[in-house]
Amino acid sequence: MSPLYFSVGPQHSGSGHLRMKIELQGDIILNAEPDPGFVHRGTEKIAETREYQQNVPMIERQCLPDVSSVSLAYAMAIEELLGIEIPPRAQFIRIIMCELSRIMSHLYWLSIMGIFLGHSTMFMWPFGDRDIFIDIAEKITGSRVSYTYIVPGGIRYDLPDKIKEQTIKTLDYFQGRLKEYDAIFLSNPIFERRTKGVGVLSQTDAINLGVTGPTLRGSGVRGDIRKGIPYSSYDQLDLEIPVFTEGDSYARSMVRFKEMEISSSIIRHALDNLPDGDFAVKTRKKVPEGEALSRVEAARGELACYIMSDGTSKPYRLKMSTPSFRNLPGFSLMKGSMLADMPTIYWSLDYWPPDADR
Amino acid sequence: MDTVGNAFVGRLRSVVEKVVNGLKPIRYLVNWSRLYSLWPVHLTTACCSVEFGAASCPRFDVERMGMLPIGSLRQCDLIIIEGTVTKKMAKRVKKIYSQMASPRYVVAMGACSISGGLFYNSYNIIKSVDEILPVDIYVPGCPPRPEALANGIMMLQDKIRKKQVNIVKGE
Amino acid sequence: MNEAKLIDELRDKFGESVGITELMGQNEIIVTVEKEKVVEIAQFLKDTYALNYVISVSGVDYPEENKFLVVYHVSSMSENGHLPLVLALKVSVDRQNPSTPSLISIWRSAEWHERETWELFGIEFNGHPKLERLLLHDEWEEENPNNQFPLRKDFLLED
Amino acid sequence: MNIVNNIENVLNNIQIVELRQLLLFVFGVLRSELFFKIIFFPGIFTILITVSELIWLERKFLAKMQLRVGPQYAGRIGGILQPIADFVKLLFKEAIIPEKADKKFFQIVPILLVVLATTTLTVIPISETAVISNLDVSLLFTFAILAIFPILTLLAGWASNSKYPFLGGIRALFQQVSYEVPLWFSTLGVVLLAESLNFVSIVKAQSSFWYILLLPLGALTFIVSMIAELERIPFDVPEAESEIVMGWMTEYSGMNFGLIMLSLYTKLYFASAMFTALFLGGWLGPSILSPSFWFLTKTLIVALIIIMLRGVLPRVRLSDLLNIGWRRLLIFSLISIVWAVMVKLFLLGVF
Repeated sequence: MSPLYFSVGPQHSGSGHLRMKIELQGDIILNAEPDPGFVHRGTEKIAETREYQQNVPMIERQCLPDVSSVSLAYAMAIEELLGIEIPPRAQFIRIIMCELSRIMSHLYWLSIMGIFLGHSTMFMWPFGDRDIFIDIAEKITGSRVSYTYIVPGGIRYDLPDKIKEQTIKTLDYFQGRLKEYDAIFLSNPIFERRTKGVGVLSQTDAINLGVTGPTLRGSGVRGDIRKGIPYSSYDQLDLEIPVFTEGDSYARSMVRFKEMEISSSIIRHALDNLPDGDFAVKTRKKVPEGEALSRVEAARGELACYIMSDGTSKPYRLKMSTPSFRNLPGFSLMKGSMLADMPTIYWSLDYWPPDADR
Repeated sequence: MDTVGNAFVGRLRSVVEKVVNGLKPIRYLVNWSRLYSLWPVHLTTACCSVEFGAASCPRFDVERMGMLPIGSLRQCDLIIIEGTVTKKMAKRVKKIYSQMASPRYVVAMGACSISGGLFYNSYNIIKSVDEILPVDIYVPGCPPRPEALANGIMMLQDKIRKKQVNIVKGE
Repeated sequence: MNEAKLIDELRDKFGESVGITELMGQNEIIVTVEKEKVVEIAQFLKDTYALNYVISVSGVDYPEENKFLVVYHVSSMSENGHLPLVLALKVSVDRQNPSTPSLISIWRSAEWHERETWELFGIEFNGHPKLERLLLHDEWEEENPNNQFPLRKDFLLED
Repeated sequence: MNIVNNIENVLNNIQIVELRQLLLFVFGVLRSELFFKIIFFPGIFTILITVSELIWLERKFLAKMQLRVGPQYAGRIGGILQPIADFVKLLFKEAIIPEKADKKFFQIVPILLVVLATTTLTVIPISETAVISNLDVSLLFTFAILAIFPILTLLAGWASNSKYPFLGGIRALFQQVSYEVPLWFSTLGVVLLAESLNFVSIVKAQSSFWYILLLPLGALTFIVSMIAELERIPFDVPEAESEIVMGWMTEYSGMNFGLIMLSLYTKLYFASAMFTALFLGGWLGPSILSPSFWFLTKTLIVALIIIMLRGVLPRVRLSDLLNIGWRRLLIFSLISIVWAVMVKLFLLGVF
């Protein structure tokens, strides 16, 4: 039977804004090649025509489920160029915001993973619980999803009062919900049957292909920037990195699931010993000449922001090496797997197309 | 497509259309059924899809208005353009819109689809969705809140309530 | 992993082809290298200093100096995580016929980055298996025939 | 009943002979009991009402399981008119027939699906008397009808002549054929105990013990393979949304799709009705409620269980689907037959 070529296009309930060219023989995928670029808005080119401060909202639109990490990487690169030191209170609040957006991004991932495997309840539960975290973020930053809260030089305004009690209450409620997710979905025999041994990425391949984030940690590599190169006072927090060695979709999913618990414990720890003091430092519009590279552990993986400045108030060149773009080689895992495994592998990489196309 | 088939074929279609438009209660019934079962196409064009997902989650449930996210494109009658439409995506959006069965409605969600939004001077986007699709409802915001989207859907429902029913060709 | 030792070793091994090298921040080295020797230097870095993990490949356009700069950010990743060293390998390329040997044979992870830089800058990576359209749409050539590479400085955005 | 009499006198003294005979015949049919059964009670009206109520129930019940509200505005009280809104909208929607598609078969399949789905309901007894055709081999009749469905789904997938429906059609064929074998083996136990193929006598034979108590394994295999017949989650493989869009239903739109949805939910109603008739003792129940009411509540409970599975389980992979079908379920059904023989011998007092 001659192979069947078909494209899992942008309009397909099994693919986000991405097209996959799939070659099928019977039920086995011979070759699956991603075709990104459907959400390429050229942010790197537009960034060169705007001031440093103006770029923050546009850069965040890259990865809307996980906004704080993107703006943190951008802010840290500029602070390195300016050579300024961020007050400890701002660093701790930045950690809280990053971990909050990590939990929200993982909840978004878990709900889409549910609907991809045909479990409609698992689409609704995490999405609904994500909304109570959105309430906290809305109280802190004023907007539901795109905060522009972390800016070069610290954060825009201080934490509102009584935010600590609300967060602690939410996190306690969230502990119970995590057990329920585990009961209905993650330890469901059909889920294990569909993800165990599917899309296996060995440890050496993971490093060679340059994948990052939970995809890397699912294959036995303890690669986490927060531990390897601590930034923004992550070193004062005890941080435990979940690593699984099987390297299949199940391992990658469990890494993300464990990370949600760890992030909530980080938030609790950061909220308890929050240093006081001012929360921002005055920054100049014109950034001195030079170049800087900042690396941040976003929810999907390591995000590197490389800025070259020529002394004016606009960046000469801005390059965001985003985690989804670096997980693109992960699509080669689909070769030889069944058509039913395509959504499992695709979404176990947690690939967010606007993040990859920029 | 001239072979616009329907449950009513041939001369019956124009007769039924005359009857439906003539009698108010029947026209009301047909419009009522169309506005309470708007099935959205599963298409995410850009980053507003996060808020469309939030709109269909338990808190702002859009299924209260009968919006069942159905898989195939042939059965849908509402296309929500969520965010920026790049030139590569514009080709597909036009093809998708032509494949949908009439009557079909278009909601442009987010500032990027209305007027190019934050990326107005980008080299790779369609300035506004009006260039490729006849838009019914604009939902401003970047990204618009789920309540704003639900309000947009309700405005679309009011628009359908007052609409003239024609069965032959799509609006 | 002291950085100075690496720079000296690079200096004496490759001599003149290693241009300006400087130390940036806590543990970041910038090495500018000539086009011809970049493959051997990359191989040397990978073997002796285990720099096997490409973070990003970015092209930079200098119209007044009539050159492109291809910057490979490489760090080392082992079984138990990141090592702090980041090396920025810079290759300067003539602006008229921009072409540089692709480092995909050494760093497999540079494949998609190089392909994107080729599409947005027009820098040829000879030896790259799949230099095809990635992010832009198919009719991109017809729409702007004179300047096809958006990230170059002379490609102006209409405001 | 005097209305009937004076209508008859009026009809009798019509002069034209043929017209009189015709009208008398038509009036006879209208008054006949079979006509009432076909059109009203166990027939079309009950099916339509219960099916639309099942659609509404599924959306509301799933929504409640997912902590949300579900359809609410279509019909003021909790969206009760939502199925009617969907049905009328599909009626007036453009039914696209793709050029490449084989037009004849493309349009015949939805009609045939609805026809077959409703014919199977003619043999299920809602109460002692309320059964349209009391065949003495009614179980065999349902065997025959259910065997046609895989052919129709494959025909639908193939006639649409495009990639996704073709894949969906092939998968539907695999699934339904491989699950019919354990389905019929599991009913053998019931036939053995009731010593008859007629639904009415099967239900009567359950007056002492419901068969679900005597043959629990048979009931389990029946319900699992029936879910596979209905292509519902977790055996949703032929229309796996995230892999092949809507499977064999992708190309259908407008009223064709409406008929297919109608046939799907009629099959759901038929599946739960058959389960209650075979294993839960159809209309038998303490006499505080009328028998047909008992039958409908039991069917509703079984339908709720099938719908609840949709909210709880993800979708199974095609390879596991066939594994479960051929290896595990087949063995379970054979064991259930052996178990039924033992129960039969025990009832006859051999032990």
